[in-house]
Amino acid sequence: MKNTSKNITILFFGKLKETWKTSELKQTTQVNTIEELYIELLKHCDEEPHKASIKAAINDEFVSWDSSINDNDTIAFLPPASGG
Amino acid sequence: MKNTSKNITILFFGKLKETWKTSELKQTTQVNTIEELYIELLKHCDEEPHKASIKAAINDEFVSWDSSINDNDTIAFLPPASGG
Amino acid sequence: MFDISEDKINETELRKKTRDSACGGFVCFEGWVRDHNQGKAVQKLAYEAYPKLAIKEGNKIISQAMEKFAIKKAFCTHRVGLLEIGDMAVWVGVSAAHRDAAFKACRYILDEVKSRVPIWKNETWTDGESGWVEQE
Amino acid sequence: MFDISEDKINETELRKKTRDSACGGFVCFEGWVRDHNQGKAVQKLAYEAYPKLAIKEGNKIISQAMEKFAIKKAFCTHRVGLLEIGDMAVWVGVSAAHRDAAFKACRYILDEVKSRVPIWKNETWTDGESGWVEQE
Repeated sequence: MKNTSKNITILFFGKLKETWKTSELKQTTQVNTIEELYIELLKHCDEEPHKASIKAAINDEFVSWDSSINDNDTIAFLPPASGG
Repeated sequence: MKNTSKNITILFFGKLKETWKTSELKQTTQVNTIEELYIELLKHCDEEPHKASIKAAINDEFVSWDSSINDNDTIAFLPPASGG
Repeated sequence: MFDISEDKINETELRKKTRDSACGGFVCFEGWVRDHNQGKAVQKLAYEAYPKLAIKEGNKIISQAMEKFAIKKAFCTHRVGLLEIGDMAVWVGVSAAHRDAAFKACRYILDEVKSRVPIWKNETWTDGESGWVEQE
Repeated sequence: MFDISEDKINETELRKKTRDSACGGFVCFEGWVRDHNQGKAVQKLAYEAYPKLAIKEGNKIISQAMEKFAIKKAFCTHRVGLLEIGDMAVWVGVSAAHRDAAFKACRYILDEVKSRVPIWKNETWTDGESGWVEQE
């Protein structure tokens, strides 16, 4: 599968905003899956958040880590919920 | 133990008011215990309410069936609770 | 604290009394007069109590709940007299630091009040008949 | 129905929506901001949500509760933004013909909302420090 360039928006919530020191990133990426994107993002933060506790979403839907990324997607990384 | 005369008030609640067709009786009795009183009262009603389901009280406290009756006591017979 | 009331239950007041800034959780139960019960259409109902003994027994239940569960405050009020459909018959509220104790204590108080407190329900059905209701 | 709210939760309104004259029982949970949490004195806190996903997931939980339990209506609202001590953070209310279903469904909705709905708590302690809170 050919890696094409995609313009995406990445949202961080809760303590992940501190991990990546931002709540929103717009970038162009070559990666194909959420997992690949996450690994790429790890290069830009000092800590390594425990991946098993993080959920990912694409366009306001929870998705699995092997989900494909398309052009113009909004991707979110969510730490464990702590409402209530 | 000598049976002495005692003036008592008897209260009936819930469906027991229908059984004995009254909510309150004042009477003079020779009996010594709640159980004896209950047996005496059964002569004055057509049905025989299931005794195991009835609770007795003397002067606003739950008591056992072998409790003694004293002069001026207020005795109550209570069917199973059905509040809530 | 347990109470019986001939007037409409003031749940706003009860909720205010149960709150506590050290508490994170509050659970309440409200029992309303349903338009049907045990298969019959209910028009109205009346609760009769043995007031002194009801208050004594109700407060014993609240004390037992305070001992059994890590709760801060607990209140229960049961309405007596004539009620209409939709009226509140019983209110139970509990506050606690954590939700688990609050849920368990609220349920405990309600169940014990229903089975132990001398209060009786008399229903009038839409066919005009009425009768004393046995505990379900 | 699940909702998030930037304003104070209007529990009177929610309770009104949850009532139903066919229902005998109503259970509600209110979660308040405590003056302490996990051993620290709390001054205030903020809840952040991922709004669209939170509402979707919250409504999924309500639907699941309606399927699992014999309940009639269920509502849950979670506050977001800055809250003070004693403010209500979450409200869950359920009405049902019988108390057992109402208690179980209320607890279910609360537990699922806490673990699944994308909302996060940020506490400011009385020492001036603040931080994201992990689920207990």
